[in-house]
Amino acid sequence: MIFRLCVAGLLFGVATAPGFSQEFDTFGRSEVLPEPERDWVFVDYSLVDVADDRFLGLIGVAETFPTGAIEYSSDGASLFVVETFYTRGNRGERTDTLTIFDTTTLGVAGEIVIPAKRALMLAITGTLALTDNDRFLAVFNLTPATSISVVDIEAKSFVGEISTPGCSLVFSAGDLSYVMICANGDLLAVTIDENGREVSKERTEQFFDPETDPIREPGVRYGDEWLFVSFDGILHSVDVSGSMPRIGESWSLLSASDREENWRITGRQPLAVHQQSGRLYVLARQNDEPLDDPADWDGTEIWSFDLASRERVQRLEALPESDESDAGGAGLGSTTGDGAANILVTQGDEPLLVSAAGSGVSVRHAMSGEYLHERLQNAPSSGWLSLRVR
Amino acid sequence: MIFRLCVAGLLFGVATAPGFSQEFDTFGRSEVLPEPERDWVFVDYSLVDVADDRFLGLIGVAETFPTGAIEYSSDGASLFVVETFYTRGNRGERTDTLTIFDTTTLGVAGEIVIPAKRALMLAITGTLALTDNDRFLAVFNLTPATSISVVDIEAKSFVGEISTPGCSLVFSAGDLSYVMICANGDLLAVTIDENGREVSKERTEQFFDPETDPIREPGVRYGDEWLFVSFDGILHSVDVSGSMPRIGESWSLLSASDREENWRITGRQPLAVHQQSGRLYVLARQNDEPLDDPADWDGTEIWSFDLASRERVQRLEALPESDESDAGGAGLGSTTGDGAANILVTQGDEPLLVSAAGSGVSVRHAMSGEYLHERLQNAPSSGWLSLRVR
Amino acid sequence: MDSTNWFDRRLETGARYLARLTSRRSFLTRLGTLLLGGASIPLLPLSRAAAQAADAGFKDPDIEGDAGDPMSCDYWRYCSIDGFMSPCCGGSASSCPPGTEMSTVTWIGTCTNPADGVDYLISYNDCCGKSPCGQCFCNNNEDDMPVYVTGRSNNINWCLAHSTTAYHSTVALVLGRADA
Amino acid sequence: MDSTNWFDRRLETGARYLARLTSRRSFLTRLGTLLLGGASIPLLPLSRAAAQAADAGFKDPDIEGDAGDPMSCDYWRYCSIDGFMSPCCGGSASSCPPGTEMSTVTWIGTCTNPADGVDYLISYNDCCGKSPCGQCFCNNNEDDMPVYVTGRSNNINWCLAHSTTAYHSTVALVLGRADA
Repeated sequence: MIFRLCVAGLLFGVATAPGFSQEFDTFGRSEVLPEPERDWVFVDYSLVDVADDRFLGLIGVAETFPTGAIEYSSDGASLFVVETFYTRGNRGERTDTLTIFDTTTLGVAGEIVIPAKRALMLAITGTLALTDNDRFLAVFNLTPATSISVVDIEAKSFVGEISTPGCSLVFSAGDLSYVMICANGDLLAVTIDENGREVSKERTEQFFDPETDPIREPGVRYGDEWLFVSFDGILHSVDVSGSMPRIGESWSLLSASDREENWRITGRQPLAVHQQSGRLYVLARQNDEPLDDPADWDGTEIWSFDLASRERVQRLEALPESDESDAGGAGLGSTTGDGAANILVTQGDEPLLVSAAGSGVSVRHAMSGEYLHERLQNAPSSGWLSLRVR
Repeated sequence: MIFRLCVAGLLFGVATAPGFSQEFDTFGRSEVLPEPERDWVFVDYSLVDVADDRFLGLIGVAETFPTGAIEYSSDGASLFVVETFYTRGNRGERTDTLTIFDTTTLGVAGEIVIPAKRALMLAITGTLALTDNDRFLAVFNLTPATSISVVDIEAKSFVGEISTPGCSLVFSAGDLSYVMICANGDLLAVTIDENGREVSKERTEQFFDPETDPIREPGVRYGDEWLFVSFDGILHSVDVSGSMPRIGESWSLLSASDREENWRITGRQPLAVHQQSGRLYVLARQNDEPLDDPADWDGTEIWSFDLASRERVQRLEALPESDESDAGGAGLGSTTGDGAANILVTQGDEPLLVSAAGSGVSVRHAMSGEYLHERLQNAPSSGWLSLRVR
Repeated sequence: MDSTNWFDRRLETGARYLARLTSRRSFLTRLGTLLLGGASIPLLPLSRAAAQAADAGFKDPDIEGDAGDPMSCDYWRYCSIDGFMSPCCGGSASSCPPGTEMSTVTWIGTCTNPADGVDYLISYNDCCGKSPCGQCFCNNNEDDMPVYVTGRSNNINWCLAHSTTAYHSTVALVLGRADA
Repeated sequence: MDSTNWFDRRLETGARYLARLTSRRSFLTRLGTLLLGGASIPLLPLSRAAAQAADAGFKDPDIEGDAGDPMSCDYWRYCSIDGFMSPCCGGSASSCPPGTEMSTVTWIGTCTNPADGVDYLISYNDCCGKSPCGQCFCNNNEDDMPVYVTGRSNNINWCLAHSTTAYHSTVALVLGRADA
């Protein structure tokens, strides 16, 4: 009490003293994010302006490492993350929520409790999917039975669970459907009605052969298509514009001579697409033997392809020259750390190519490959990359 | 279903096949801890047999870094930790508990909900205190008003809160009292009745002068005394055997020539006592200027004193010679990492001196200073040290 | 700590054991048909029932021994492990540390025992109910499959079927011969 | 993640900025009597009321400027900080990052502004309500006191008076001249 009065007195004393130049600060101010820009990228849960090398804020999730992807409504006004809680930290009663975040503060704006079944796993693509009309969000469940929980974003309520035996991960496929990947290489088309309730589940013909060459989890969207890369470097595509997924022609990202030189497609997040130009960016590295888990091996090069012509149009070193000393350094957990583990391309007329490895996040002009920032100074050193503005 | 049957069939098929030497494993076995030994030491929440270099188990706390000390009943049969939870990870409703752990599994055996006021801070000594008769456990609260919450261990219930204005941290002082450290350098004696309810609060004469030379938080018990070291290397003691704490004579751990050579007492956990021999172990290092926060500076030497004669009887290098290359390496967080941050001595006839730094945990025969293990292989590389058996 | 942070732990740990360079295809040709043959079969991972069947397994009293050091990431049973090795955490290669419970569902791999040159089916059960052990992280990915082949993926918290999904460590149970 | 894990973060962070070697005694002789003079006064840290008084503070339009880089641990205001610097986290030296709330209680230090050589009182308010920012950890301990001198200690989670005690980052507000 006396202490408080003393300090207050001190402050008022200062306030009236003339002749000094230092400005005094006001208490309690917090920043608010302006309108988002195309160059804003999430590195895990940290929002970074990769053009200006500026850390903008952290999503107010309780966990620090993303196990569920961040989903945005297409108008960019809502942000969703799935979270898991226990009444006693890691024991007690479990509650899973779809948490809605305010996009100007990245703070919690609301939550929808969903069945406590969300998949607890490392892969973060396909753990949740918002329909293209922003209305229904599906969460992938693994108990280990597989299913999806559908949430009505408009009504802010859980609609129901759809059992999806043998099929995992979930990707948006238009306004009222999702596709999932089945263990036997089929896709599962899940259709819902205008209230989010199950209408049908139908398997496609085989999308890939899991016995000879399985696809990797981190698919990327290109217009109406989802693109996946196989362990052996084959690009698979599926068009989801129709009522049933239409499987496209697959083709190899690796030429005969690439294969002779033992190039592999690698990285945690090996694919990125610039929608407007139809350019696909991929992470690649050389390794004598096929890799058991390509996700653990950073790409030492970033290749870009013209998706229309299937020609490789660019070939870049994954690490800036100034960082060669970092080669073999600390990677993200079990990654090799000698290249890039994650890549992303911002959209619009002047796309930026963002790549992340243990040693830092690099930013380049996507078209020229020229560096804008060899290493961001104000960003986490690595992490899963996702776009604030699609 | 079919899959399961197939695997089961496969297994039974194997089970009857003759002619191979590999033993098959049974499902579901978990280890149970035997009777504790004197050489068992907690490194943070990990229990390690430091004599045999064996990791024994982890306390089942939800958090991984200790913010509250571990308390044991003197019979070693009960283990207590204070925990803080939120209904939504780091948001929502807060619940603080005194959690009781089973000593054979280190798993949760029970909990007592206490006021959600426990001090959230780095210092871990003085955050909780069990009376010498094992009956009443006090938790230090900081909201920022200071108080203690008293829990009846026998009745497994919260008794009440005792306001302790101006005084912080809590140490056991017999069967029915605690001492606390006040900001002005006094001690506060808190006496409770046989039901754990407040009887009296009384301040002692000044224990130390916070204006000229404050004491550091991590006190150690030596018989009926608590020992604290000041920033300037003065050892302060207080005898808690009587109804009121009796302040002892203070003396300098640093000789005139030590002071000339700019030795300082440092480390996160700078003091340890072997009860039987009355030996005090301290961490020391040289630094030209007095240190703002000695906790951040590892001790480069371990000194031991005979508490009766106040003579320094031993002087050891804190880091094993084999680890000189680690000097200046990664310390525990903001510590310097060029020595030991924490020390502890096991009790009994053949005490071991345990020291922890960023580079690893070392174990020596406390009396000879001879290494038993220059670096434990099966222990966390560093952490707060506490005894399983007092 | 939120239990989902075990991923964090697995990632943040300093120890980095890289995937072996053996071909994943070998496993698939061996067991692929069995696991992936059916078109619309729910591919549940090894269930408790199946795991318990292992309890009935033949125990040869004249075992040649389990070659190698169970606290080393190179130990033969760990060819497809991804986690903290149980023997470093107060357990053994086949038992969980004190106070943790073995996951009833899991992923399985096939490893060659150098002692007899034979391939064995290994069940990598997670030990559940406590925070990550933090000792001896080991990430070998031989035969690891994407998560949509659920019972063949080590990138899943296999404590998912427990009342607490907190991941602590991992054991490697020898179930039987892979060629039987 | 349990909010108390912010300690963990502070400890685990790779960045290590060590305490400056200036004497802590200078501060104590300056402000010690005021803070520690009374025998049995509850030593509450700077309260909201006091902090808000700073809002009424005189603003000189002709400021010489705040010398240095607020994103550097060497920035003059940070002489007694212990945490993630707010400007690296989406805030500024005097404002919290988006979605976080400034702690109403705090610890105060005294730092010398190299621009005018004057000592200023600095309020190190924690920004509360989100997980640790993880950027630009800075641990300068000039004049830091043990936790029993509560209002002078930076080893406390000063979000403790908030509905959520989650620690995110720290600002350094200039309150006034220390010699006034």
